[in-house]
Amino acid sequence: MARTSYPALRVASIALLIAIWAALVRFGVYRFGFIPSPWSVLVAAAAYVTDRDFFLDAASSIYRVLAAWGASAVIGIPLGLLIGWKRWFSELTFPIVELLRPIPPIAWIPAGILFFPQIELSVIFICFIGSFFPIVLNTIAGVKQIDQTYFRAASCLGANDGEIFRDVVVRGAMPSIMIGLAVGMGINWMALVAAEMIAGEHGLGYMIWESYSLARYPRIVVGMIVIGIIGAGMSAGIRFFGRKMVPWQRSLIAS
Amino acid sequence: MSSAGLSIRHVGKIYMSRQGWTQALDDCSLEVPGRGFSVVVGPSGCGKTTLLNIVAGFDDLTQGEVRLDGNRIAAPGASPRPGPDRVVVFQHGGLFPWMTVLDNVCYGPVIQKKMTAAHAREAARRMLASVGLSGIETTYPGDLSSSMRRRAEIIRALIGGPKVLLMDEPFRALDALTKSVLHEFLLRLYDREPYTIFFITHDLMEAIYLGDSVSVMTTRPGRIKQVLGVPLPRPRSHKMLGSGTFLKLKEQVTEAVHEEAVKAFMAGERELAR
Amino acid sequence: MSAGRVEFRGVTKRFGTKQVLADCTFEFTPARFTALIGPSACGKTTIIDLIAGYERPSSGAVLLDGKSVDGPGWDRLVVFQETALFPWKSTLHNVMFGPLNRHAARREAERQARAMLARLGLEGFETKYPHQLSGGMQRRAELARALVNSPLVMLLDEPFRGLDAMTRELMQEYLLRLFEEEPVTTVFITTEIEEAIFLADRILVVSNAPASLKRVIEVDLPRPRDLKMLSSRRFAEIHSKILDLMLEEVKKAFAEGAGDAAEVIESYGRAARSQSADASGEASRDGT
Amino acid sequence: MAKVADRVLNEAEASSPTPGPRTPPVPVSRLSLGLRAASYQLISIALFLLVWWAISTIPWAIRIPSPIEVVSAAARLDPQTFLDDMILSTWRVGLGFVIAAAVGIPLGIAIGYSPLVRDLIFPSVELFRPIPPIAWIPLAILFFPLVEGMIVFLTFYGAFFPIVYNTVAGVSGIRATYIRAGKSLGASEWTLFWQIVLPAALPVIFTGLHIAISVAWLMVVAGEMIANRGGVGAMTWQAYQTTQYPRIFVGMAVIGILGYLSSLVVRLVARIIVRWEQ
Repeated sequence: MARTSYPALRVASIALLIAIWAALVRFGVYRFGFIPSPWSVLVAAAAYVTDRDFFLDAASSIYRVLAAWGASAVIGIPLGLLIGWKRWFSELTFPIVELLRPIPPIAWIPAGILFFPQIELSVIFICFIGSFFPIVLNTIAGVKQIDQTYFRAASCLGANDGEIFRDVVVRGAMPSIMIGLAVGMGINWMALVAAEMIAGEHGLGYMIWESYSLARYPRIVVGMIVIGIIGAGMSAGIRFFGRKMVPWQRSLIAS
Repeated sequence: MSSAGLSIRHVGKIYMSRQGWTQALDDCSLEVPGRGFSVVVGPSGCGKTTLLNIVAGFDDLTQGEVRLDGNRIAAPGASPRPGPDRVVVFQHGGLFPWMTVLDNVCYGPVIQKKMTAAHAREAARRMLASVGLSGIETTYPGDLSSSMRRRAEIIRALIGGPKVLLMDEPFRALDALTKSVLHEFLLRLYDREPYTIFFITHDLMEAIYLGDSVSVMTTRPGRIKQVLGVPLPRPRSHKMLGSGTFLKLKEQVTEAVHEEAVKAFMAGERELAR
Repeated sequence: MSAGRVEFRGVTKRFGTKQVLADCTFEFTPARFTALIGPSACGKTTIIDLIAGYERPSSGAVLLDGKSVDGPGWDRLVVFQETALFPWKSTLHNVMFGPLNRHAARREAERQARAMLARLGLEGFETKYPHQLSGGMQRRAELARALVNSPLVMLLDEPFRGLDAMTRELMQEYLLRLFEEEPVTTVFITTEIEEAIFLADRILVVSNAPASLKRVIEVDLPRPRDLKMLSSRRFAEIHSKILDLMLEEVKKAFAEGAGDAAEVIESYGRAARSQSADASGEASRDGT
Repeated sequence: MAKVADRVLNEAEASSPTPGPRTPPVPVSRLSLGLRAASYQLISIALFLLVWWAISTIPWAIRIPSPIEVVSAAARLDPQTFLDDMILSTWRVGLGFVIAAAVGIPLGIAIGYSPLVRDLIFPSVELFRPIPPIAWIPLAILFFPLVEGMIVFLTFYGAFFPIVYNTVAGVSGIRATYIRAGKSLGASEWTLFWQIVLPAALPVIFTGLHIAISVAWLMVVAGEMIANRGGVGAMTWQAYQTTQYPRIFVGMAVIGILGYLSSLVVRLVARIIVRWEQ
């Protein structure tokens, strides 16, 4: 397939998108009249990012996401490694993982609020559920796909179980763990926005919902864009970190 | 009885699965004398690799026994463990992709606590240099050519001084030129210091060119059909590939193996047709 | 029987600034089996791509029966390195694909396809998908998919690579039999010297990148051939001649600074040198 | 089967030089292997229920109703409204998912196939990617006059991106040799597309559909909780609001089961259509 590319088109593409948005709103096609225009969003953005609330919201959202992500990594990675490595452990615990996995993190919102009387903890819990499963499942897959040759090579060079775990299981699963962490972060943001909308106080998701309630519509779009930018930044950070962690496999975490 | 070398006696192996039984090996006997180079050839799926896995301790046997330098290392019920006295060079390469070449080579000595990390590094560097592999110590295996990877893996296997080197079709899937480079490499190492080598392949030329003896295995259940001595002198050189002795031997081995190969091939097709 | 003559007239091929083929002039004679042999990644595959019409020469001309090749066509069919059977079609439908594209009647296409599969020993496998076949069967099915179109030229790009030595040997016998029954112009790429001699009438030894013709070697072993010939004196002579030529190539690559070639030189060089001196030298170095 | 084994063992007896104890292979039947796996699963689930129950009895742990309360709450539900909720949610997911597939697959194919379309459309699509679909809820409420439209839009939007991305990956990742082989064998552009490009991309497209259906369920739950107008998401949320806590868990279980079943359907369809893969 030809790998021709049209760089000018890419710029045009984004310009066109904004132009269509502006036109739809300007001429009020169908119900686009209710949607804020690009210009009003720009004005609202200028006001919001210089506001103290912006830093408060952003900081509390980032804090919640990082806490949940960290917790699910700390619990999920060892759990996944053990499930992938030891058959008896897998047979004992994996059915539970399978049982809970189909429940989307959003469905945990009422339960989360019930479990933890503090809003803060329940939001973090809901985010935790979001990233926990991708991390566990990718870690398991990572261990399972390690070629048996490496286990054999280690054992015939004299490694015991602990050393095999350290030098083969953990390191062999690392590329897949990194993917799990990246995917988990994405779902984390999704769960966060839902949890903050429904249950939160402060935070960017809450801000979006509050702007809706207070009919400050352009702010909704500002909030969406801010979430997008922070989320993309964090994903880039994880990819960077991932490349550092798996220097032997350069292209793996490219996307 | 307590002579040096690897001794495989009447080894049998039955696999069990949900479908039932498969007999992979049946009464397999083979002697690899100390510092000898023995090659086993046979069609794919004949159980060569099973035999090697039993010797290495990756698999257990259901009959017979395996002795190394007179000590029994595998017998039915006595579940063997892989150990640094029998190091394997793997079919698809067994260097850890997540470790640099130097860390790979040091891995055995460090893990066995034979040397300190610093010592091991020094020894590994020296060993790599002695075979013309200096300059790649901090490289990851994925960034090396396939020939360099194989050589580094052989060095990793040899650095701890194993009692026997087990080579499981190590040059499979390499192109002809790379293969002949590696043949010279292995022969030169062997000429310098003969190790006990148990080598498995399905490449007949390779078998004759490298080995002191070539054992032909039957198709499943695997059994040793014939053992042929290779009277070519050492050091070997690729000029010998055209010698009368070589050609004569090649004809003999080809004949013995071809029959088995056709049998295995037909069996394989029949199995697929079901 | 003169159809299927492929000519290269001063063909040069560049990808960007990298020259892959340099001034190639040779021809593939009708109904003859020609093997191309050379170091890996030396540009052999480009020669196939040019004949098949996937690439166009940067200068010079590739001619089929006097007409310039423009674009792929069923008169020049390729059997690829890794199998290119369509995994989503059954064996039969893979083989029928070509005839159907030429608007053959479905019945007729099926009849031809079944006959061709039978000829290659694949009766009973018509409804199987490629992944249900063994490696050797996949290669045969792919041969069938090409041969059913009765192409003027068969292009085989290391078709048996990755098969184990014994299956490979059997595949070579299959190919020989097919060729000897119905000779068509065949271009066969390989890195295995033995394979080239066993199969071909002529061997073109290709020099390292940029590829050009280094030497043509006529293989005068009689046909029909059999495995016994692999151990004949004549075979060994041709073998060592080609090996020497190829080593020369690798040496040249070394002079140009290619990394992997250094290894070849080194090991061959040392093998030739006195072993004892080498060994003692190493021993003293190890001792320190 | 047994006969072969006997023979083998007899021969082993006769020829083995080993003086040590020999353990003849213990036959493992299919049944006992199956039982073993099943028993582990049962133990696993029992363990889970036990821990759940234990937590529910500890006063200072998190507040959670016991499994028994949840089961009895499920039994006390009005079957008609319960069924209506399930059907409504499934309908919303299904509709959004089908629209997403109908739009996303052709778009993905166009982006993957033509560099022109790719450069014209893909940058804009990329721009939307980092914004979590849930953040669209307020705008969706503004835009759609009816709750129904808003929820279906959300499921559509959630399912859309995985479908587009995987279709693009599937189409642009086709091995070049398939295209080359097709061209050599005389395929027209039309044949090339329908008989080579599309089937080659199908497995990856189905991966996208599989991801999409679970995102669609996530979106429907979020939409229903906020809109509070019917569906299992709303039912779960109302259970919380009316402090009927055990019902929350009934709702979660139902969402889980429906989500699981619908992804099973996608997988089944995939197995029927992509029947050439193992």
